[in-house]
Amino acid sequence: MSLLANGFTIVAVLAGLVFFVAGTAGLLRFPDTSSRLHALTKADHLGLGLIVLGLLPQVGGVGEAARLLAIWALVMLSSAAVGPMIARLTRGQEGAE
Amino acid sequence: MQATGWGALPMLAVMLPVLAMVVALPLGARRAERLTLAMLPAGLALAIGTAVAVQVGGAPVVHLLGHWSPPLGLAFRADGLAAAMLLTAAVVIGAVAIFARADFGTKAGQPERREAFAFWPLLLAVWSAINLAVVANDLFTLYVALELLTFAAMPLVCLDGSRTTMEAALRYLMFALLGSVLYLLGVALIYGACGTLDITLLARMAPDQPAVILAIVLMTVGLLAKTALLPLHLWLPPAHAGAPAAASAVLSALVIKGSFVLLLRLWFGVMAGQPMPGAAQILAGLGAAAILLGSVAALREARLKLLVAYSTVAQIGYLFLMFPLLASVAADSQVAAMAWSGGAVQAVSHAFAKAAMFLAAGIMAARFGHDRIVELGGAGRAMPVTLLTFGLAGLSLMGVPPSGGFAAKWLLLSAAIGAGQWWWALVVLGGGLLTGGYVYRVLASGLRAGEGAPDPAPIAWQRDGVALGLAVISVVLGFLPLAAFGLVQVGRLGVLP
Amino acid sequence: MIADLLLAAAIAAVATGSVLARRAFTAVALFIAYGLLLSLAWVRLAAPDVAMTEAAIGAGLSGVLLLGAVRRLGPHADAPANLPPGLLLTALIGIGCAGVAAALGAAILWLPEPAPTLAPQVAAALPTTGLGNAVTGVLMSFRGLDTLLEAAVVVLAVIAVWSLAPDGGWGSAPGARQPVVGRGPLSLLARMLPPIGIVVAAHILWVGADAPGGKFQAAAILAAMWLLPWLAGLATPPRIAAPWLRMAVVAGPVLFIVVGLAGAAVEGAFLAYPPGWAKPLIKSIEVVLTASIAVALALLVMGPPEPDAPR
Amino acid sequence: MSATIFGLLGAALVGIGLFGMLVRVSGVLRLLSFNVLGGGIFLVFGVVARRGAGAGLAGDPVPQALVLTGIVVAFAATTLAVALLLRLGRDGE
Repeated sequence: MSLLANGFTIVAVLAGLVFFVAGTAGLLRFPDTSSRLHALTKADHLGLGLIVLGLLPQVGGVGEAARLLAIWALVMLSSAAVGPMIARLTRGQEGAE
Repeated sequence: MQATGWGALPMLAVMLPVLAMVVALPLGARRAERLTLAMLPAGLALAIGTAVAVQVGGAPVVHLLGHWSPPLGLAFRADGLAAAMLLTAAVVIGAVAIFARADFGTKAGQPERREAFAFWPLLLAVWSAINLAVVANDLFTLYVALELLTFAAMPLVCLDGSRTTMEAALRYLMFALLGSVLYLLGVALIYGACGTLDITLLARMAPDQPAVILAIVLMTVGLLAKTALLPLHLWLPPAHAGAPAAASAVLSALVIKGSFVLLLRLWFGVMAGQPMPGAAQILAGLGAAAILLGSVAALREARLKLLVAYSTVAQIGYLFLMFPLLASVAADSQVAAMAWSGGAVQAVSHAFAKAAMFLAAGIMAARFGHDRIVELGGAGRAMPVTLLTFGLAGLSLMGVPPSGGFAAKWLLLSAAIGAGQWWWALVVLGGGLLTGGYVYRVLASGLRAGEGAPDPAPIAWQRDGVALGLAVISVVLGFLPLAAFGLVQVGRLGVLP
Repeated sequence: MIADLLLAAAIAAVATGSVLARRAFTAVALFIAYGLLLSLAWVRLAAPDVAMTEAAIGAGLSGVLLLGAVRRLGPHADAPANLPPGLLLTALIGIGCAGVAAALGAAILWLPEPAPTLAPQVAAALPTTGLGNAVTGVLMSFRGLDTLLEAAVVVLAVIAVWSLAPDGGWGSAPGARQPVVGRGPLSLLARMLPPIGIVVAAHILWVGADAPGGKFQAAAILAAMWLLPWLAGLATPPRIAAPWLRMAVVAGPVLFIVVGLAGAAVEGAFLAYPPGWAKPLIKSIEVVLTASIAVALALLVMGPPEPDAPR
Repeated sequence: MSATIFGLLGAALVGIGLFGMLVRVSGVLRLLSFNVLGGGIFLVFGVVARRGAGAGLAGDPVPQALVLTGIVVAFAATTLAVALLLRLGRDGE
């Protein structure tokens, strides 16, 4: 059981890291702000999500699990709010008003 | 370290102004003014009590906060020098508070004004910070004290809200912040090397690790920037000259002394075991350059308040002449005692004289509507008390006997000869002549018959009174028998067993 | 080890970029990254309390403050106040700073071994306070004076910042009026986050007695929960003349000083807590102090009152 | 080991921040450099704390507590400087 759980953790966290690396590469290489944002938010959501998912079997109690999930939810919320704001700002001032 | 009786006196001298400063915010300008005035006698009584306790007991007064003793806890330690500074601060703050009522007072029913709202808590903050800076015995608490001093002094500089003073305030803030971080870096290194920040414990340890030496170098540079020793003085003239007169008095008399006292504690407390004669000669050399260049700048200055500010730059120089004298002789020798007293009396008498001078300059500037020295003609007839105040304070700064400035300079002179470093004696004498030059310029201009002598504006007699009072104190200090200066010798760190 | 090296290299790179950036906006963005990476370094140095404070204040609040300053200064942010030093002088300053860094590095490497420490003394004295978090014990008991003075510094900073108000606006609300963004994503965030943030702050404050966390961290989060609706134009700060606002800023420091003076009267030393009373007194001071510091931090970020702010 | 790495990093940050404070001329950038410098100094405190681990504590809590105080004080200083800069910028318009 613990072997299975550890294996799951390793696979999920590694997968999460891959998304982060891909997202970072995208952030650095993509030509314009919109596609960079796309790369960034995807990396955030999938990368962090997979890492949180992977860590869940390792936690000691319900409280810790809840905190991990809360972190994920907060990051989703803030990036959902910030992404469109940056997009709007870069589209120029006329779009923002 | 043991707590001693009467330790509550210096503790209250620090905490009551802090409490008053905090409470002043919700009270609003009018009640804050009254609270400040009510605090003055209490603060003076606490300072006198501390001085008496130190003098009578012949030992520093110690208060252990929360009963925790250093190195884990923090201590307040009021030695003779601290007691003298507490007294000086209480008197100067009191005089300035009375003086400032005309500018920053709020009449019944009048709405709160920005300047009045800010002035009183800032004055209380300066008071608590200077008291804290002389009695705190922990290097990090002293860092907080220095920041408190900066945060209170910076807004005082630009209280009038003009662009020029804002720029002066920004420059001052940048110098002060750089000074603070260098000091803080030194604190980190000293803790890393010694595991304590208590000055008395550090003095007993006599640390000589490279980290401590580097720390002292960094802290010295930082504190010099705050004390405005040449060449780190560039911020001082615009800041001290631009501030309202009451604020200038506090800035020149007290604020720069906080970092100076701390410097003394580092050099002759923490590093008492490692005399640094070479470095001390450099400091005194900078001091001599400050005396010379500051006085020359004052001689050439066209504006009265800038002249007084450059005079501060020069007088700060005298404070550093004690360093090589103390560093080159045995700590318990007669010469060391003379040099220490000379420096301490210089700090105290300069505080009274300079506060008086700035207040007098402020009265003149308010009356004339400008402070151009050549156009002060008629001042002697229209405002004789003000000009007398300026003259008396000038006598003390020059070091004419009998005055506090004379006592200070005579002690420094004798110590210089006693230590075999006669060249510093020449500096003291030459500086006195230059000081006489710029004081004479102002008096001569003021005594000329002026065609444009202004109509007497209604200025309260209290303003002239407190300014004159401060000038008289700076002179009367010279009448005290030398034994009275024994107070500042009590608890000198370098001579403790 | 390798992770530490990578982290240190990243921090140094971001710091260099921030200091040398051509545009002020870039510099601030890099500075925020610097603060966040630095808080990771604090985790590696086994100082979770500091890590939280650095992230919340060093990166978060400072970032908001500086970004706001860059936006409001506009082209002024990049405008030099005076002439930049010449190439030769710059090189000399660079050599000097490198010298300082090298001397400092050497001094740190040569610090005595074993390192002097107060950890055993703190551990021995901590039970008398009833607290479990050693850092909180130092802040509230052994070095309580520092914390008290720091609270006073924050009050003084509020007074000082307000004293810089332009003429004509005295008594009005602090800070420039923020444009109302209506139903955008910021507005959504400003509505959804504060309840969560307040719960988180209360939690951090409550566990701070025994676990990492405490009043500064909680206060910074609370301040952010007020600043967010303000930035979204949803909340107008009260006028600075409002008595309750001024009371809120000073309540914590006043309580702290009064408890300290009561200690002097009853126990004979400032900030001495009567036996058995240490923990409840410390907790009460911390709760009130958190609220005061939160209000003060938010007011400091908002800035002085402006004449064009709503009266 | 990590204490040594971050100790040297702290020293480097002090150098970088000091350079910025002395060389940059725009007020905001100078202020940023001040904060970079402050971060480096706090890191030195952190290294001192980490080296002093003992008695069941992962670090000496005294320097850690000093850093907490220092961060808040540095932030207050930054807000003061920003308020001044904004005031000067606004008058310049």
